[in-house]
Amino acid sequence: MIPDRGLTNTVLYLDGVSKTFDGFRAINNLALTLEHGEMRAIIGPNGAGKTTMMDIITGKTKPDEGDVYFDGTTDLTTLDEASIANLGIGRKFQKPTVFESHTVADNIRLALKDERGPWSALFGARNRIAPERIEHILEIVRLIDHHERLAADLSHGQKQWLEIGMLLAQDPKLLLVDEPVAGMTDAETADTARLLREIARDHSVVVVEHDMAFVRDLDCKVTVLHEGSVLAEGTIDAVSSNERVIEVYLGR
Amino acid sequence: MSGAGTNSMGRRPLLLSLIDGKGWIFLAVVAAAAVLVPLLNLAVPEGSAFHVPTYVVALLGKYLCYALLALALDLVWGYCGILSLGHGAFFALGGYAMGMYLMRQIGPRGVYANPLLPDFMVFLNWKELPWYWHGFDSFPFAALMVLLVPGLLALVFGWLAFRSRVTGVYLSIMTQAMTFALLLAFFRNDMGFGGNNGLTDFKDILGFNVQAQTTRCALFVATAIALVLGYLVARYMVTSTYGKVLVAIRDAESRTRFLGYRVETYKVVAFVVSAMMAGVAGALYVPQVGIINPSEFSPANSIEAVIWVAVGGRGTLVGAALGAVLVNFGKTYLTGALPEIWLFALGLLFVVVTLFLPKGIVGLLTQKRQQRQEISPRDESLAAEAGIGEAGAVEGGKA
Amino acid sequence: QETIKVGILHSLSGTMAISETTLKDVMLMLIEEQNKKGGVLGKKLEAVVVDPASNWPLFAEKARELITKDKVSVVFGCWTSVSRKSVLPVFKELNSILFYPVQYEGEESERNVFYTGAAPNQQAIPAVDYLMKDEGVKRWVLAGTDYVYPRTTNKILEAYLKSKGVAAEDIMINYTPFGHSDWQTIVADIKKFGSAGKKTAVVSTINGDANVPFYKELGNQGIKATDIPVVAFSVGEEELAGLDTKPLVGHLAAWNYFESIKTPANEAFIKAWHDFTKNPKRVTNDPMEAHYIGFNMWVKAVEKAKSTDPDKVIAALPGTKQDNLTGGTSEMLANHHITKPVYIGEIEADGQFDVVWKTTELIPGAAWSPFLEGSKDLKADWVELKCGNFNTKTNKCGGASN
Amino acid sequence: MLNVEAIDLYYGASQALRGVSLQAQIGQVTSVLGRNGVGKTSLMRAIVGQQPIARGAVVWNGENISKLAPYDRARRGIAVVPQGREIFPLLSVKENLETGFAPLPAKQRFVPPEIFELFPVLKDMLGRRGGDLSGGQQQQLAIGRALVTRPRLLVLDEPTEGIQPSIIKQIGHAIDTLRKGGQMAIVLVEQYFEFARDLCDTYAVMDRGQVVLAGTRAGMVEADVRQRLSV
Amino acid sequence: MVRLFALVLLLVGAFAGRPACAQDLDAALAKLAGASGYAEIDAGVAALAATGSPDALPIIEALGEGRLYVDPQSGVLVLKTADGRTVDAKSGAAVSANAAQLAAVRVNNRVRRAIESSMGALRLVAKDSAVRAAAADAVFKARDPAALPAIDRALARETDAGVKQKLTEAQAAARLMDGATGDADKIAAVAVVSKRGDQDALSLLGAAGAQASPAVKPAIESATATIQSRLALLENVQNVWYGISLGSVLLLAAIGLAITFGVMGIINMAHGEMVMLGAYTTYVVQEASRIYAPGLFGWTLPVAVPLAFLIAGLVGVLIERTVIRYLYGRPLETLLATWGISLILQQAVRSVFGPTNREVGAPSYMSGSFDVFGLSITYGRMWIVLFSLVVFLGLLAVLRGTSFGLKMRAVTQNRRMASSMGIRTPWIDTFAFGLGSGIAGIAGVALAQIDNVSPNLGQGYIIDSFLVVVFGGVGNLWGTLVAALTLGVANKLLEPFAGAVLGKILLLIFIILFIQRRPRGLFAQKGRAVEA
Ligand SMILES: Nc1ncnc2c1ncn2[C@@H]1O[C@H](COP(=O)(O)OP(=O)(O)OP(=O)(O)O)[C@@H](O)[C@H]1O
Ligand SMILES: Nc1ncnc2c1ncn2[C@@H]1O[C@H](COP(=O)(O)OP(=O)(O)OP(=O)(O)O)[C@@H](O)[C@H]1O
Ligand SMILES: [Mg+2]
Ligand SMILES: [Mg+2]
Repeated sequence: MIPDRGLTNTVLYLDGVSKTFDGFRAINNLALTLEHGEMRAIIGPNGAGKTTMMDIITGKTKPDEGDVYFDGTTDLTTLDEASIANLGIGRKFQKPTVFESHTVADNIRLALKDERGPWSALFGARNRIAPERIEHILEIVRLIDHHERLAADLSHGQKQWLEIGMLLAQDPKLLLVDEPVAGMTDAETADTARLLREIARDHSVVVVEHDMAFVRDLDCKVTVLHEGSVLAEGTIDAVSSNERVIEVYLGR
Repeated sequence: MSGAGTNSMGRRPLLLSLIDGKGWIFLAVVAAAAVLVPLLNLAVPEGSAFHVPTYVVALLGKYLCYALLALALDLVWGYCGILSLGHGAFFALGGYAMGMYLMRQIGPRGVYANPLLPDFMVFLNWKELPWYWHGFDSFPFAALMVLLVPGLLALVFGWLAFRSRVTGVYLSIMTQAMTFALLLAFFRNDMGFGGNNGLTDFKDILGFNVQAQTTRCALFVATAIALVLGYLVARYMVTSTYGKVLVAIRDAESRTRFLGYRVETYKVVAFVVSAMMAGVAGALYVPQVGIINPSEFSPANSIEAVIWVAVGGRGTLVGAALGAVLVNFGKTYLTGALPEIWLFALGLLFVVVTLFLPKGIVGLLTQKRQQRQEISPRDESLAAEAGIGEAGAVEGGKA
Repeated sequence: QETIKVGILHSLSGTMAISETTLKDVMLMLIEEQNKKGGVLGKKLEAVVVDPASNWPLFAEKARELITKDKVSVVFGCWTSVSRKSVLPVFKELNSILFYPVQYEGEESERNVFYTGAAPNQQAIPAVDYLMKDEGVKRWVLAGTDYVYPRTTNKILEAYLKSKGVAAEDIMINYTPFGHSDWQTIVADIKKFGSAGKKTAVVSTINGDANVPFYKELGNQGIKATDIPVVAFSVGEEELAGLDTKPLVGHLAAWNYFESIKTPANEAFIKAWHDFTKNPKRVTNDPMEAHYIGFNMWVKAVEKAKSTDPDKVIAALPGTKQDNLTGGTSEMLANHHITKPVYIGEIEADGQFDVVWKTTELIPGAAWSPFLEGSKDLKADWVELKCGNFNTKTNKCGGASN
Repeated sequence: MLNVEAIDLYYGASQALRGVSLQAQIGQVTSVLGRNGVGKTSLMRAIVGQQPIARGAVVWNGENISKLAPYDRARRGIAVVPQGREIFPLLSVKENLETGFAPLPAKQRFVPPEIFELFPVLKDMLGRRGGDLSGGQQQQLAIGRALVTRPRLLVLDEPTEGIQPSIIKQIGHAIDTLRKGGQMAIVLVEQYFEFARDLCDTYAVMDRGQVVLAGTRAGMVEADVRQRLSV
Repeated sequence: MVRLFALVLLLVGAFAGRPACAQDLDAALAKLAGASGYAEIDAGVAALAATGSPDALPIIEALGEGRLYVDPQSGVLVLKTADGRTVDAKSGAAVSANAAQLAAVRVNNRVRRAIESSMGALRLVAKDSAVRAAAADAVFKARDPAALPAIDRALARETDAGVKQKLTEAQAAARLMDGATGDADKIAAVAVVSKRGDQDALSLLGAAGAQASPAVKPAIESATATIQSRLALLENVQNVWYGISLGSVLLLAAIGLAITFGVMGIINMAHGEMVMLGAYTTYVVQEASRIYAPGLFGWTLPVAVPLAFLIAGLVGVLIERTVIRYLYGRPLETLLATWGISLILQQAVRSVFGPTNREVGAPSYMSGSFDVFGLSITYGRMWIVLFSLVVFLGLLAVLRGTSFGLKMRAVTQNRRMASSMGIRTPWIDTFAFGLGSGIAGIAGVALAQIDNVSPNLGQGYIIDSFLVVVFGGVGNLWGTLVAALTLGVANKLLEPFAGAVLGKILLLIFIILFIQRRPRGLFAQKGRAVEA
């Protein structure tokens, strides 16, 4: 089914999406739309399907049914990971995954927005990337002192930062950020919120977090997922006073 | 604090950024050999202490061919994590292409004096030259085939396998199956490649007698040049961003995809280039050893090539070449000096190298920079790459 | 003291070690014995052993090493045809001498090589003759490993059988890969082929390791020699040592030598062998005898030439005679093959062969087979014609330029 | 009680811990705080034996266990919830829990029902492969798995990472209960300051591989600590 | 031969009638003793059999077994009894003869055939019904019309239903070849033979068809067609069985590797050598039995199995303790080290046992074959199939039913964490590697029955083993089973069309293509857990 005209203005459009793993419904008739330039926080109990939803958007998992459209027209379910990434969808994983035998700087270098083909990598512009761009990003994620270290030698939290840096370097239209502040101190969390708000000015962002203070800092619309579908949607205050949300997620 | 990325590429002249310290040493050694060996063979009289006997020239030529094969293997294994247990197949195919050219050069000088058919065909009552033998009388054509045939096989095989995301041990064993299938196929006399006996009794190459001292020296020099070129190509590839992507693929293949890289094309390019290098190595090998036969396809040969790389130091290029030369020298020496027990010595060597030189010989030389702990995360990622990550479960959760 | 060096080029590891190691040992024994007799030309002989490890290019490399580095006067070595083919150019280039002790497919005669094993006419054809006449065999299975020796032998045999009036449907040809180990289907096929009402026999050119599982399967499927006899050209005492021969009694082999043949020379040889190896159970076999003959011929030729110079020795070798171990005198022919008696033996329960038939005279080895299209006009003669492949039609020495 | 005495720890040539000392009493919670990369995890690894130490000693109940392998420490009652979960991906949830039986005598080889009360989701997913769980579920599994071994020293490295708020609260209660049981010493690494503060009896703040601030909860000056934690 | 057979049968008749004539026996013995050449020996056997003397049978038997000698001085036949005494062939009285001087009476296939058939006929009336059945079978195959009277007589006396059936078939065979039998009888005979329906029946009908009258011909033709279609069907079933038995060999070879490689992740190139050690253990056990206890030969395999497990397992433990344990977390390096170890083991075995094949024999229960519904199944193969299944199930039980299996998997998935859970990782590693090696050793015992026992034994299986494990899906034991059987059956179904060589090539190509569809083997693990 092709989404109607009114939706061409959405950057992300999910409707009726379901995904079953060995009989377990991880995503259940999920609908979600994201406007251009919007930031959205997604919360929900462990196992609600937040990460799975990102998997579906980025092509890692194919949904059993449902529509997933990018930019209103591009059907993401037919594309593979690389094509989706090249459309301008970037992702930070819940468990930090970086290139362990590359230096921190090279991790950023590989993520920088540019041609992705082997020819350009061999002969083209990719070999002439200005170091300033890398430095700039490392500055932001506070890894500038570590740029020569191998990513493998970073601590857990440092890897989180590096992954955020890689996402920035990619400069995608749509950022999917899975638990960016896990393992960060409160001060860093606040910084990260600021950073994301800044990015959200000219990008679309989806953030998944369990840290309510952080979500509050983000100051955006919040969607609560539960058992694979949307339980509630609205401002942080609205959802956090929702009885069901308190029951399944926030606790009393 | 000099800031990030000052050593990035493109700021320095190409060649300088291309070759590191051990690379220079390597190039110097190969170049010196390319000049000195023929000189000492041809110009110094036989009695002299400095004379290099012709058989040593042939031997060194063979080692260099192996070194090129090892280099090719290191490109895909060391940098892209493709543990090919079938690289011998590309080597052998290159060898056969050259062998076919050499066969055709024999012309009517075969034992049956048949101007068109090689001896083994006459011998098995073949009446005409099979179609795939046509064209091999021309050197340019044969040379093209030396690159094309292994390249094409690598392209088809790689495209299939990488597109389907066959990785780790699955890929390794499939490459082994490939070379094994080729081994069986080339053994078949009906295939028209001389069966088990293969191609042999060569006379001329480009009009020169293959056995002449000067030809041998020329072949040696050609091999040295090919090795240097192979090194430069490989080195260029791995130091460019392309090489960094390869390493990224090796470490975390799916993460690379999420960055928008088409992993399969990257892999196919590396695989094809590597196969072509192996093909060239095989092509140079054949006139120097004088025979090409299906046993070159045997899985054990390919495994041995992997071992050269491991002994020398995986992911270092120079190490691969060094490993190939050293192991083969060891083999030559031991099979002569300790013919009855050399396998003990060689086997022990492999065990000792793994235990005490985890990063190979080159690793030993550059070790002080990166002493590593018992289990560092990078080792685990190697495990994942070998497909061992998933190797753990005898029964899946739902079994 | 100056010595004469003798190169020994047999695989001591890898797949061929099974067969070749014994040949290395017998050469060491022969050299030791010769030295006891005072050596050759007043000099002691010195063996130089290398291991080409069943690796064909390594054979060439080691041959080169033996000749140029170790400066051996002669090399005794090789087993498989491909190893011989691999070293051939080296011997030609460096002008040295190779003694090749194993039965092979023929179709070759080189100036630098002396073939002391059987040519097809010294093994295959007599064996088929025997089966046809004595056992009344009418239907034939030609089973072999897929390589040149079986291919050629079977081509020759096929032509020969057809010339004897055997119909095409009475010949079944089957090839298997090296080291083939699962013989169920093929043995069943043979059984089926053999139950057509006509007396059937199998002519086996199955090589090396594949024989053991083949015979084990024969035994298991209950194919007895009285039903379908198998005559083999590559199964000798050494191979039988690895088998329980009781179910195989009566199957045949054709060779030019059997350990069981009782002659004083053979008994002395066997005794010397047991003493040398300090193992009274070590068996002797045909290629060992070939080395025995070859070695003694070389000694005689060197003494005749009064030099180890290859050219002189090569010239002196044709015509050299040497008593073989089974009674009879073999002679080196102008085509560098030798004359040999042919024996057919039946396998006995103790792993030996019982000779059931033998040629009345020694058969001269033929380099070129009259049954093959390409070679029937060729002739090898290194004495008169100085050519290994002289074409009697065109009166030219083919491929002489090298 | 656990006594970490002036330990140094290296990764290859780079030093991650410099003379770090720490105490943890039975029946108390000791919180370790610090920014990213200051050495908290390294300290935990030193305690449980996953990383060898170069100098100093780890003493547990009077015994110097510095040289013992991790499994021997586990047999002395030390359990760990590592950072990054480290569950066995291809073992089912049930099997993951059962790995904790190894150091136990035969009659204790069962999963204590309290674990399922704390993390009901584990009970529903016993047959699912650990690696298929969501991040937060894995974290719950990791905690449950450590509890199966009936530890007397529980080392928790950022146990709340990725867990939903309601369960974090429950984990807080659970830690409190365990402490009150008086059988167990608990070392807690946590970035979530309030959580750590509310639970701990004593605390230590680390910076650049050293302990820069330590004391009891009563004597804690929150502003000082917060300052150490910000950049 | 036919002539001889007739003679023998005449004599079978004679048994009932008149007493044997002692002079005939003497003459026959003299003939045999004086024979030169196989033709004369052949004739001697015939004469001996023709005497019909009860003394003839042991003499013929002795000849068949090579125990009959001529004393060259006296020209008297002597035979060696089973317990090694030398006795006069005729009287059975002990004689003192110089063993070295005795000349054996020689036999070749021709004589052997004569012996067989004469004994076959003599045994048609033997006491033991199994012997009679075998004799009847031999007579069926000989299809000699001259035997008809003897068959008829034997039939009349026969009480055993099975033997009777066989005799009826033998009678039918003889009748079909008999010119004197009427068409109606022949058609009835065709029916009997057609019922038998096997390869022998087909060849009999083929031979009979050539000389049949027009009246009988259609019956023969239709019977031939029936049998042929039945056999064609049977052939497919037979091929599947061959495939299963090949599959079981592959399974045995691979199953140890499924642990060391599949579970532990060690690219164990020395796996084949563990199989080889098992095979050599069998050899040593059998050799010991040959020397010390020939009577216990049948027990050598049951003894060899645990012993092979122990020896290969111990060697495995040794290897693990000295080499492999330093390589965990570096799986690729295990390839290098184990390759080295495999070279060392090969050479070690070559040094100790020599480079040539060693003899491993088949105890009686491992040799021969039996028929089920026309399917010919050899005992050896059947036991190997069963054995491989037992080993498989046993291993499955160990891995699933004991905590050891769980620990082993935990250790390979995350060594550091497993250790922190209190699992003694070094022990688990050592035992797991020992177990895998031990099982490889067990496989060696079975493989010694069908293959060479030589230093190269292991090399022949290593490639196939890896292929099986990978094709089935690394780490999945059921996958290994299914893969082994699939590959075995596919191979055997391809072989009749493509031949052994091409068949194998096609199979390899098939595997390569198949893996494209299932990049992680037949029983692939899927989902997040795998990528984690
Ligand atoms: N491959 C799979 N096989 C079986 N179950 C799966 C698989 N992948 C995900 N699941 C299940 O689907 C559900 C959704 O998982 P998902 O990772 O999307 O949750 P989440 O919302 O991201 O949770 P968290 O907040 O803990 O990260 C979980 O219950 C998980 O166990
Ligand atoms: N395996 C390793 N190899 C080399 N260096 C490492 C390794 N692990 C950690 N380091 C380094 O040691 C230092 C301390 O790391 P550690 O993991 O202990 O930090 P942490 O306090 O736990 O940080 P986080 O809050 O991010 O988890 C860091 O600088 C890190 O880069
Ligand atoms: Mg998640
Ligand atoms: Mg940490």
